[in-house]
Amino acid sequence: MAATKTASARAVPTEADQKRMFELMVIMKLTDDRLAKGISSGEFLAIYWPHRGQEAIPAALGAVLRPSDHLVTTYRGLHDHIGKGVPVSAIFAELLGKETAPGKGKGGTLHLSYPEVGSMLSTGIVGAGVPVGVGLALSAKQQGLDRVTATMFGDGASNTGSFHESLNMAAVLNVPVVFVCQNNLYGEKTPVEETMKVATVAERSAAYGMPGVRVDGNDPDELFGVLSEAVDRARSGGGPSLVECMTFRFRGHSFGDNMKYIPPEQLAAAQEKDPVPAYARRLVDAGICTGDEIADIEAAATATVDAAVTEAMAAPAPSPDHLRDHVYADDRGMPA
Amino acid sequence: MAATKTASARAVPTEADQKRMFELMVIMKLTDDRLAKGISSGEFLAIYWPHRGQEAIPAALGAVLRPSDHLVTTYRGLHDHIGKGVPVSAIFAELLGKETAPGKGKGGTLHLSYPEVGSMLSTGIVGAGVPVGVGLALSAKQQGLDRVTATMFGDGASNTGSFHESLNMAAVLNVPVVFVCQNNLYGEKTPVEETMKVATVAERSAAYGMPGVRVDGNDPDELFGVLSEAVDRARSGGGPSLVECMTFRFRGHSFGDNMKYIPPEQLAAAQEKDPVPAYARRLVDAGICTGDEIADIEAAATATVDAAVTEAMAAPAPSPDHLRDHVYADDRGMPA
Amino acid sequence: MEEREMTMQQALNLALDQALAKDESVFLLGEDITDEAGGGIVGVTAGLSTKYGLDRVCNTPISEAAIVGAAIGAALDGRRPVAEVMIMDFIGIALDQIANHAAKMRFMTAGRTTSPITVRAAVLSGMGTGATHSQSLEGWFMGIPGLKVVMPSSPADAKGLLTTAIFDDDPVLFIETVKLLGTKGMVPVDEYSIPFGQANIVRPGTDVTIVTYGRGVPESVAAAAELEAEGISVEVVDLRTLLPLDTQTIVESVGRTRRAVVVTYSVRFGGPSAEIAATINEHLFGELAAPVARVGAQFTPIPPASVLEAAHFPDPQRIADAVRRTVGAPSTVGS
Amino acid sequence: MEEREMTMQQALNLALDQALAKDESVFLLGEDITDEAGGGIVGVTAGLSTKYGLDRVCNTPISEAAIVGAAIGAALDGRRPVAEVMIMDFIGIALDQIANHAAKMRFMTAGRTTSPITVRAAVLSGMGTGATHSQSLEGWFMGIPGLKVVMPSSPADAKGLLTTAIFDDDPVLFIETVKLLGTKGMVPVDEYSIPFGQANIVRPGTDVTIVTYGRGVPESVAAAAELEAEGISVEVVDLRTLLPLDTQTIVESVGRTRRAVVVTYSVRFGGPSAEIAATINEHLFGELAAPVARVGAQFTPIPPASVLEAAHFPDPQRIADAVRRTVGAPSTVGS
Ligand SMILES: Cc1ncc(C[n+]2csc(CCOP(=O)(O)OP(=O)(O)O)c2C)c(N)n1
Ligand SMILES: Cc1ncc(C[n+]2csc(CCOP(=O)(O)OP(=O)(O)O)c2C)c(N)n1
Ligand SMILES: [Mg+2]
Ligand SMILES: [Mg+2]
Repeated sequence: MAATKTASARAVPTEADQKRMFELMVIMKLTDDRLAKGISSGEFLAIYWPHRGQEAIPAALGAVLRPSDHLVTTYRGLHDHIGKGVPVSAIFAELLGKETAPGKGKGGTLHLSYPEVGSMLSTGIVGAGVPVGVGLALSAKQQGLDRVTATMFGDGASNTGSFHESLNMAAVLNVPVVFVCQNNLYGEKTPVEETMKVATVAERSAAYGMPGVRVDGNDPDELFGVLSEAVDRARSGGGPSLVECMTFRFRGHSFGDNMKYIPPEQLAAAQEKDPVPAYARRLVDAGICTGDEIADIEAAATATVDAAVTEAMAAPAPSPDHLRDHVYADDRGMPA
Repeated sequence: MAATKTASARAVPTEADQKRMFELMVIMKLTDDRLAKGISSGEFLAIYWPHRGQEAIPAALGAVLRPSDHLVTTYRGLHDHIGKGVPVSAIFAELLGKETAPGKGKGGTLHLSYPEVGSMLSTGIVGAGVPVGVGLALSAKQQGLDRVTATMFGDGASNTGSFHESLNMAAVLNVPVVFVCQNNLYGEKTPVEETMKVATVAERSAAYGMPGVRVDGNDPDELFGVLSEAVDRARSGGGPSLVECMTFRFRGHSFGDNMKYIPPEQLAAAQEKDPVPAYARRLVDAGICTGDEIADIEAAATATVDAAVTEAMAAPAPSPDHLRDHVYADDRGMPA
Repeated sequence: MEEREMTMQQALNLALDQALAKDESVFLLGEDITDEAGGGIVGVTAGLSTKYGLDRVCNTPISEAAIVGAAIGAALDGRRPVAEVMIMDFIGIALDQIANHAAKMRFMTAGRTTSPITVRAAVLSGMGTGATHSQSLEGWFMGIPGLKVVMPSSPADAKGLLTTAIFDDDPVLFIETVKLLGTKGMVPVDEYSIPFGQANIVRPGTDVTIVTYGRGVPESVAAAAELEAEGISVEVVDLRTLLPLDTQTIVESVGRTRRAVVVTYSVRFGGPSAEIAATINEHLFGELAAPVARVGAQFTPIPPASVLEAAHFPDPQRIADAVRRTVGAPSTVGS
Repeated sequence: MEEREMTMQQALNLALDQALAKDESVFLLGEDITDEAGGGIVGVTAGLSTKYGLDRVCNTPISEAAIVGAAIGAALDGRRPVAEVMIMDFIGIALDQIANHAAKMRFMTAGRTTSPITVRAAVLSGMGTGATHSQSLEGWFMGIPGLKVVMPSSPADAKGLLTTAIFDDDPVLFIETVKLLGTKGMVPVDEYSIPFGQANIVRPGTDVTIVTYGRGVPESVAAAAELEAEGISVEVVDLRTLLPLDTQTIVESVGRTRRAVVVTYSVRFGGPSAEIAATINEHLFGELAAPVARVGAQFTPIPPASVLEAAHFPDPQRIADAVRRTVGAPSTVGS
């Protein structure tokens, strides 16, 4: 089965890659923590779908992708955006609906895009981003660019017709895309076993004649190797592949989720494997970072997040006068 | 790979089954021949999607299914309806748009249904019948009936999102349905190799944790065994399965198709394997039918088709006064 | 009939409960609708899977096309499926099944097969959820022959109309407005149904008629109260169903007031208010004292930022302004 | 500009050819559109894959949602994809991508990303293909902010409008009427474009204005010719685009004739004629000599039997009758 295959010689992250991945993971974690704190306290009026627990995946992807590569993600994609290089300040501004946000208050958590760094789409429609990623990759292929598109989605999305049509089309058109499934074992409040009879999402790639592999989504180094292989395959004309990353949502589906449907022992076990502290320990044990360096990284990340919050909170709300902007390239003659 | 698995001990058709299958195949073939002749000569004003060459599949299914079982098929499903027991007279009336047709001139070739014998749906939307078959099977399961639903579709339909959502849902709900793919190597004028990178449709069943098998769609006896196994599995609570039957369209996509896109040698090779004469030869060689019996069956089928044509041609066209009937159970208060 | 005060959410839940209890051919199909999964994102199906079992309340994968397609298949076999499309913005994924199968089945088979499904869909307007999670798309369905479209505004209507929808022999799109789910009202406890195509005059008046439905009803009633103080008597007609459309009640009311304002939370241009206004003009040509006014959402996608969203959707002020303009308009037929 | 007589099918083919030649970011994506596959079911893309290669004319699996979704992705990257939905009845499968992604992209990202795709879809009305292969569904799209909707009636318009669609910076739904593909007309040979939102007065008249588009244009012109003999002078306005809607030309024309008949091949109830009629009434309240009449398809699915299909759709007779009623109607504002 494709999912159990292991690659010949996989890329290994350099120490610089590892530090970078850790830095990204910390910023992702603190961003989620800060949102949770701010919303609970009433400081923030915002909605979001927490990524806490899933940091290792986009951190590794962020280290593997080039700035020129493209990313497509979902409502649960703030960590993915950070991995691709979207400024944290842009994220807070977007979630708080400020005039300074990339979407100027018209996008929101579900729809953050930041093409300046290749974050091309977030969608709130499950599965609907997958064909868009195929089109981005098709464009690169048509232009002879060596650009790769990575498309993030969840386990539940792999049951949508959109997923099927897209993976099949990507395989047939042989476009440079990597389908990255963040399998967090739930779709909203329904466990994955209830929505698919196969053991892995990865093996679904076989239906398209495409390689598929499942990987531990808590291990940045392992992820780096597996994602590098898929990205290199795409970049070198080898076509699409599917990478399933096993992970967990520590804060449930959307913020405020009581998580009653999650067995406490399952949550506890997942938190045991919290990728952020685990990776800190690894870096220290491997002598790649000292405890002080870890603390510095965390301090720097805290400063980044605090600055982003301060900036976003200070920013003005959008003006209703601009409601009709950006509906069309030219609004003349369009209905009111 | 599921598709290459062969069953332990497969059901073998009785001589009665074999004769029945042959009779059905002949009626199917003559129905298509008569439509082709009538339309070419201008005698019939009708459109249809020829099934000529694909007779063995629904003939075997017809012998395997019970009258109480359900069938869902497509625009290319006249042979499927005949296999399920739809009167040939109803088919000609439907295609000629007569008042006596099951659809009274409101259905047409694309939409023939005949629930009296369990032919529940024909659809003109590729892939859209597949979830409907799942729902029919779900209904049987909810009612504790031992009824099976067989859903027919083509190779091209297996690329639709609807196919994916439906097979996955059928597997998860474990409903008594058999997905029967009539792989005739083309979707309209596009060869199957251009629309999927996998060698078989059957292996796609693995993505749903469902058995899948490919079978020679020209061999009624082989089909009988394979379809019996799938139908029995469904009936006994074993859940859904996918059966891919290899076949060919002798008359192209829709009647009038110039078939320029089909390599002559490919067509010739397929016609070499024409299932109807081949099965006649087998029945004679095996001593199951004499040449005279074969001739009698053909004569009887010709009589049936001729009678159906005569009846349909004599039938009145629908009256425009009935246009608004059957839009709602009760038309009162509805828009004009 | 005994009545009890309850929210629209409780009324919908009770209607489903009573339908499931009454007829074993009724079942629910959708995403996250079981109690294990929280009983629906806003609790409308809470308690039902526990009470009736997972065969009657089926949790599904994220597969809207297959959810509605499977509901249609079960309906072909005589079942009365209630399929849920969690949020109306996702209904495009199932539109082919609704428009090409459910709505046309009876016609295409001259009545041999029918598809009496109910598709429930929730509208999240006014909650900051943005362009793909806030739309009122009922306009797409109003023009589909064979379908019926329902959008209740009160707990009692919600219960009576959902009951009618489930047992109606034609496919019904039943739209639930999340903003109204917490609204309380007196609701008959026992099973009852409200016929489709019977608009409800929720507030009588003499100067002008507001024709609306769903969220437009409470907002228009609020506007009417405000206008009352100014001496403008506003009649508010709650359509309850868009298809069928109760032309008779609309024309009777506007015939009396000679002034009409149509209020929807769907877009104004190309939305449901167009058909309603066109119908009024066809029936009352030359008898109106002012042009039919239409108040609807601006012709923009829906922004999540609260100030922008407030500017996008109608509100009592905008409704009241439209009424004032209509009442102030010069009459072209003496009086 | 040099003109040549050609069919609408040839004009569409030429527009695609010239767009592909002019701009390498233009490409076609759809089912059976390559020459190997017959160059499209009605030949509109014939010759193009041979001329421009399979990278510019991509044959796809049967996957409408992915076809439009992939077009959107390529457009996000600055390409100008022309996606084909073979027959408009299948467009529901791609509606989520069109409505929730293509139309909203620019807005949701405040212009950072845009989706300048063209979606071509063919309408088969009047060809005996039945309920799921004959629908004019443009009404669904008229109410989608961010989208543009085009439906040409002549070879020259088809070429000019398709060119505009492909190079327009917003997503465009371009609807081709198969019944009109064989219509011949003089067409400028070189590249040219016709701006959206500019209706065309295809036939001047003084007594009544027929507002229509697509197949409604030739049928209305036929009715007008018949009425001419009776001394009724009919102006026929071809809208060309439904979104944007050329309200100015409509109001100017109906303002002159004081009588309007709106003709569509889409359903009359809940279809595009509702918005057009409502708009006319809003702008010309009190100035019309007769109620705005609407002629559309009956509110039934579309039957394949020729007698029934003929009864379902409008035709010159039914259009002429509506005009006669309108002209004969008593005027409520003296004259
Ligand atoms: C088409 C569609 N159906 C349903 C929903 C409601 N919904 C939002 S998230 C979600 C679960 C998605 O699960 P998964 O793909 O595993 O992603 P995760 O949320 O776990 O990251 C659902 C059902 C939606 N947004 N879009
Ligand atoms: C959703 C949809 N897309 C496209 C079409 C046009 N179309 C009709 S048949 C067909 C090919 C179907 O191929 P396959 O599934 O292999 O069935 P076959 O015709 O070969 O029996 C296509 C593309 C359609 N009817 N429905
Ligand atoms: Mg998940
Ligand atoms: Mg085929």
